[in-house]
Amino acid sequence: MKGLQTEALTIRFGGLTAVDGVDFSLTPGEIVGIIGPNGAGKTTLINLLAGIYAPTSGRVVFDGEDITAVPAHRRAALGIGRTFQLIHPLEDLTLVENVMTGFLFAGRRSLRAAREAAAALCRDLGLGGLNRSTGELNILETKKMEIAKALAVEPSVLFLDEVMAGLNSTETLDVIRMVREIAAHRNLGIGVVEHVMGVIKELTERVVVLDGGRLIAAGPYSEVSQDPRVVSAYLGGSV
Amino acid sequence: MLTVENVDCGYGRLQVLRDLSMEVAGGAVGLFGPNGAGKTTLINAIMGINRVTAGSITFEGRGIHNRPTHEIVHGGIALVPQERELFPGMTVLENLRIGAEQVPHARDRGEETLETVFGYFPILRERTKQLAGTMSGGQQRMLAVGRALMALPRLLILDEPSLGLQPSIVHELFTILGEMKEHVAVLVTEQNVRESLRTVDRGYVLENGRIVLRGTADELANDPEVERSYLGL
Amino acid sequence: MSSIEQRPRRRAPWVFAALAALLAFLPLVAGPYPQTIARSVLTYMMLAISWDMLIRSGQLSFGIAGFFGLGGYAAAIGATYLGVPPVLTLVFAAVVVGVVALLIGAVVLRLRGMYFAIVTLALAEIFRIVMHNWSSLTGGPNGMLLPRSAFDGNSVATYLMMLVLAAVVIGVSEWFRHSRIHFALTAIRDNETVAASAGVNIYAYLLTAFAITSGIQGAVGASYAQLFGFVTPESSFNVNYTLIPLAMTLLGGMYGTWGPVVGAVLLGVVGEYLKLFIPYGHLLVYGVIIVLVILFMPRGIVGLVRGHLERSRRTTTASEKGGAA
Amino acid sequence: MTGFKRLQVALSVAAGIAVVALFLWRPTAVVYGLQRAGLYASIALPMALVLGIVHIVNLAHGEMMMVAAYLSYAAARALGIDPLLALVPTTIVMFIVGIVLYRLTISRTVDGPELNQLILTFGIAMVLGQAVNMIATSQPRKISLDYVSASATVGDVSFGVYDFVFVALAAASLAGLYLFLKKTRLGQAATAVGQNPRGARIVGIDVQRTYTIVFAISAALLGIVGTFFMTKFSIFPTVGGSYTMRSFSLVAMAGIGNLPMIVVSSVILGVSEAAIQAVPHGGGWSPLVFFGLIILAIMIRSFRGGRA
Amino acid sequence: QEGAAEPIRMGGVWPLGDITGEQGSKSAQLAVDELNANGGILGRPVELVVIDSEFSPDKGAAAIERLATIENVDFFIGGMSSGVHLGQIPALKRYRKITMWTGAASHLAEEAIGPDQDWYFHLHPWDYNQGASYVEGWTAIAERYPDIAIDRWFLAYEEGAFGSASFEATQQLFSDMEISGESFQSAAAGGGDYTAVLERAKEYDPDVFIWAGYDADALPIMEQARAIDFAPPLFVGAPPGWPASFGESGLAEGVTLYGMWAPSLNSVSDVSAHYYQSYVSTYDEEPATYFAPLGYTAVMILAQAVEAAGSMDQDAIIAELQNIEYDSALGETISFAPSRVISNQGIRQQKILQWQGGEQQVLWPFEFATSEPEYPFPSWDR
Ligand SMILES: Nc1ncnc2c1ncn2[C@@H]1O[C@H](COP(=O)(O)OP(=O)(O)OP(=O)(O)O)[C@@H](O)[C@H]1O
Ligand SMILES: Nc1ncnc2c1ncn2[C@@H]1O[C@H](COP(=O)(O)OP(=O)(O)OP(=O)(O)O)[C@@H](O)[C@H]1O
Ligand SMILES: [Mg+2]
Ligand SMILES: [Mg+2]
Repeated sequence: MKGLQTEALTIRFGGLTAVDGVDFSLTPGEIVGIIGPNGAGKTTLINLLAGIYAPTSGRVVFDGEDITAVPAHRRAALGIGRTFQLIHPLEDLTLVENVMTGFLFAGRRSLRAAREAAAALCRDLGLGGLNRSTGELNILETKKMEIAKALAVEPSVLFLDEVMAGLNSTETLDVIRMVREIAAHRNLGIGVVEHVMGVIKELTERVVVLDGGRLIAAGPYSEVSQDPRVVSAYLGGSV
Repeated sequence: MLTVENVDCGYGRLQVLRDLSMEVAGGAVGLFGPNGAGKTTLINAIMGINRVTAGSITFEGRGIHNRPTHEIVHGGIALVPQERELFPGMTVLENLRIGAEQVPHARDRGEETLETVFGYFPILRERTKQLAGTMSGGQQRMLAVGRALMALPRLLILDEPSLGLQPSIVHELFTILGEMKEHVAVLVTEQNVRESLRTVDRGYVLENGRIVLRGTADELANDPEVERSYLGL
Repeated sequence: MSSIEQRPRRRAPWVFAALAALLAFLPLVAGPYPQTIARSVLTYMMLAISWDMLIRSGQLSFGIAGFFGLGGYAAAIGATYLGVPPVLTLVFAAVVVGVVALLIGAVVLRLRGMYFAIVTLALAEIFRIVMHNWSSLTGGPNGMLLPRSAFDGNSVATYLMMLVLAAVVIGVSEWFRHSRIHFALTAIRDNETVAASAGVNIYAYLLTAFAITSGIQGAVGASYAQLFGFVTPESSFNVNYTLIPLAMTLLGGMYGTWGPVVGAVLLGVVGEYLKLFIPYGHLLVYGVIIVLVILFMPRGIVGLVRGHLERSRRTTTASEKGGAA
Repeated sequence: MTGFKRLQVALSVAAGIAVVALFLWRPTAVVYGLQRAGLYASIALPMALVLGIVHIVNLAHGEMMMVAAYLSYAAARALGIDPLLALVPTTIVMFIVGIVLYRLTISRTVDGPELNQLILTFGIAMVLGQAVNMIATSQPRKISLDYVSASATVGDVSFGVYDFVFVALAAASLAGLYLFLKKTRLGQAATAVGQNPRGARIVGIDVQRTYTIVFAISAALLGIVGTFFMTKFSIFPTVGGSYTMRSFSLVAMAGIGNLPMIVVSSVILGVSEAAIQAVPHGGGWSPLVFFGLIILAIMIRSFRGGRA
Repeated sequence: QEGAAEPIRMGGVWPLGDITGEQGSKSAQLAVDELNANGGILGRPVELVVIDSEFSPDKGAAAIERLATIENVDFFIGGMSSGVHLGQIPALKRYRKITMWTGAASHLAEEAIGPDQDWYFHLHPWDYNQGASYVEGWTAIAERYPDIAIDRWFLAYEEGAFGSASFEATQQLFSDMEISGESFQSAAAGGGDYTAVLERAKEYDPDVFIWAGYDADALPIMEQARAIDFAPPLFVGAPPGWPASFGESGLAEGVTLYGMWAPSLNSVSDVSAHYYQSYVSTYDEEPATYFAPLGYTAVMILAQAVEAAGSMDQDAIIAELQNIEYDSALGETISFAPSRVISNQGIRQQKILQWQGGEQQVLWPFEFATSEPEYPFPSWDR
């Protein structure tokens, strides 16, 4: 079994069950939307898959192996990449060095090789000025750097947590194109979290909807967006 | 009410705003523009967070540029910052109360305003005892708006309020802003131009630290450039 | 690979290195007193560098004096009971202290920030108390004399010993700076979750850094015991061995080898000369200097210099561009 | 109840049981332990205030207390009054010293790297200590006071009672700080600033003024503590140093920002130290208990505090 | 020849931030000024160069190096604290200049110096000398005053090197008596609570209660003893110095102490009186500890030896020092003789004194006695 599966994945923080018995899967080559209200558990789900949190119960399986107990840094090496909703660039490193880290540690490349790979990757994503400090980047560049960092672990599954948030529509379209290309060229499974439904509609073949930590609906966006539960919990009257 | 005239502003050697002028006369005003255009810089300049190196900012006839932030807040401007900036270890109620408590003219009417805020955001009434830091992103955004309202501002500034909000709440928020602008002047920056144009009366488009376009909501909505850059999706 | 060529060339460190080397060898021709001062400066310098190496991961240690003192005791005990030859006690102490740090680090490296700082401080106290009370082994409060000291206390030889040790420490620090360790530690300092998601094994790197820096502190402690021929709980674990190196690093500039070097030379030499002019009360002036430097050079001396260099570099490249256009 | 709250309650209960057990074995150890806890807590509370709100580890904390003690000593000597009468002027002077120190030095480092404040206050500590040393020499000073050896006799044991002033002082400081932070506008502002200074200024709080006042309050509290300290202990220029580290340890043990827990921690430490000292030849190991318990408390919390 | 007018240079090392070092160095300067006023030594002026040891071994060692190589001094004097001295010994041994040391009591320092170092002169008694002198003193006192019982001892000692050494020495030396002891953390080391120790002592009910700590402990320990109503027949304090204005306290009366010097010696020693008066008139303060007169003594003893040798020849001066009889400000006549390890040990005795009427009076050695013992220690309700 290629890709990532979860079985009844659950995590509780104190009294709050942030992710509640979720069965989710992502296989290379597909782009899946993960949507749901604020606080539904989307980011937490990604953190569980990336190994940042250990689940209270349930399993995570990757390429057929149980990785529930595998720590985050080894999951990165295995090929699970992710971006962060609240972006924290490594601000004491330059743009290219930020991107290098994945090649260095997850990919275990030499310094030189990692730097070359990072430079090439940045070029692919249209990022210039490689030796700038991260404070000098604008939001679009920051978001692209975030994607580059996630790609630097050479993932087979990739999670993008609201990378389009805060971009205007031109920029958003630019990033959508980029994500498509990435998916096509690298045969990745990509999980996309976004609150902008235009993006979800454009980009994804399949959507899962979380609410209160539970998976309440799944299917193509066109179907899911008609689901009354989804409309009342999430979309409201706006779309 | 708020007039920004020929303002220069930046960070160290980087100049972001150049000779910028705009005004908020009342109602709701939108501020649009690509990333890094200087929207937040302008707002922070108004709030006294960024230093203005040239030009002037007046609010209700008084010069407020380079005044300390707390004075500006006391003077009747409240901000909902892009990063929310709540007090994570305080409860929802404490966060709201402190919004009024520190502003002399809002202090005595605190309980009254609280009811108004709860009216706009019923979820906050349900969660009064919850620590602000444990609320979800969208709830925190509502709390930040509520907290700003507690200061009884005559001008409310919101910096990208819809960022990261679920669609239904974005919609709701703009509906509320639409109601609010009847009593309070509103200045809002947004990437979600489509939603905001529903609510604002006038708008400015900012690029590279300069105003490149100004007009009523309708004028902007029909501008081909705006259409292309901001309404494509 | 034009983008790789863009990487700023690092010339400044070599200038510094040459300067430092010059300074380091100067006392050889200048006589025993400068050698003594230089030995002391080198001692603090190595402690400062080792502290800096750990703070590069964001972990603030208040335990320098603890590992320093432990190293001294390891040297004294090794020499007395196991017959370790004087110079080898440095290696012996480095290994013993490194292993102790490894064991302790395995537990306490869960902690961050102030909590880690306090625990390292408390550990230093505990080492002191144990050495103080374990009279049968350590001579208790009186301390112990070393059976014989390195090179029989020959000034030039011991000075060269310190110089070699310092060169090793600077070498290790530079290795930290220019290898993958640099990226690991910096990433950990900036954001651990991001670091882990890039594949950095946080725990392993922290443990490595903690053991190596503690080992260095142990070796320096051993060298100190060798220089003076004794250890006592009060002098070996003196809190000044924590605070002075820390002050030196912050004054010189953090996160690099040359900040601590500059800070140590500056404070060490200033401290020594000040008291010749102001015999009574020079420490007051010393304190004032620390305050003033922090107020007016918040990024330390190296930071200040680097800022200037960078600015001038920028203006020259800008004018070059302007000229080309 | 969160895990952390539960741990606190458990710790408090455990401390209570230990105290009772010790009381049955050696009643005076409990008395002295509590007295010492009062001393520890009353010195640590002002540090906790500054650490929790201004986020500064003030390495000059003990030296500030030392300066206050000398001020009261000098006043008492010069005017021939009881040192406790010097309480009011010393407290006022220390409040002003706090303002001046903050404005002149610390406020200028708030934008720099965090650790600069650490080294700045280290420099200040050095300056204060050396200045007092030059003015007053290193020779210890102490005014002999009758009431300091006030004693009570229960059954056939006599024990000193004066040190209960430290217990009272700790209780009063805690209550005062609690009321200040919860009930006054300034205190609320201080809490807010402590949590998020950027958020605080946009709700109309003058952040620098708040920092200044909090620092000055801490200094003023040290004025009070210092005065009582000098009635009981000899003072000399380095007398404060060990209390800086001790207070810092206590604050870390309690958890930053948790004022009531400081009192609990002080009781745990004070009583266990007294208990160890009550064992013949246990004295030499009592610092081990102090630091061992601190490590233990911090480690336990980190294991309970769990992930993330 | 020009050389005749060239000054004789003495290099002094003290912790100048500490009252002992500050006053020790000032007293040495006093002696130098006095010598120069009388035409110097061998007709040559005398110079004193003082460097701060900062109470730290490496600074102390650096001071020796500087004095030897840059300042080119002829003698080393000064000293306080065994820890610092241990650090200086390797440097001292490198230069082997005549050294007249006023501090460092630890036998470890003596071992570090080692045998056959004829250039090294140590004024301060070693820890075991002090212990032995107490035995001698107490035995003599008990003989002369049969009321005074000294059979049961309790020693409260600070847990650092100073107190522990006292305790061990006392245990060895008074081995035929009943001895108990308990350590405490000195206020100087961040402590200051003596209740546990005092309670233990009270239960033990000793004839002699001795506390070995620092000046900072002096008054608080008495106040706490009073609070628990512990008033042994002999209340002895053994700090190296006493706090300012201790004598003013009502609690001081009848406290016995060890020391080498007190202003009361002025009545039995002319040198002491002379020293005291010039110190007070020059510096407008009292010498607070015996390290002050020791500083003076170190200079004067060297001066006398050089004059006797008639030249600056090191061997000649050493020979003179080894045969010297110097009438010191401390009362005794100092001469040097081998101790356990070194060849030239000066003073071997501490004196037993007592606070009476706000002043330290000498009880023993009887030849310097300025007063009779007050016995037993008065109860606390005075
Ligand atoms: N470390 C944590 N401790 C306690 N509660 C947490 C923690 N992380 C997340 N939560 C809670 O878990 C719930 C899910 O949070 P999560 O961040 O996954 O939501 P989300 O779906 O990503 O929402 P958004 O769209 O606003 O980003 C929220 O109620 C949040 O407050
Ligand atoms: N603290 C800062 N220091 C230096 N430069 C800054 C700082 N904050 C912003 N800038 C720069 O100023 C410019 C304007 O940024 P600003 O945040 O005002 O843009 P914005 O229009 O609000 O964009 P966004 O949509 O990203 O919020 C950008 O180039 C940005 O990189
Ligand atoms: Mg999220
Ligand atoms: Mg912005």
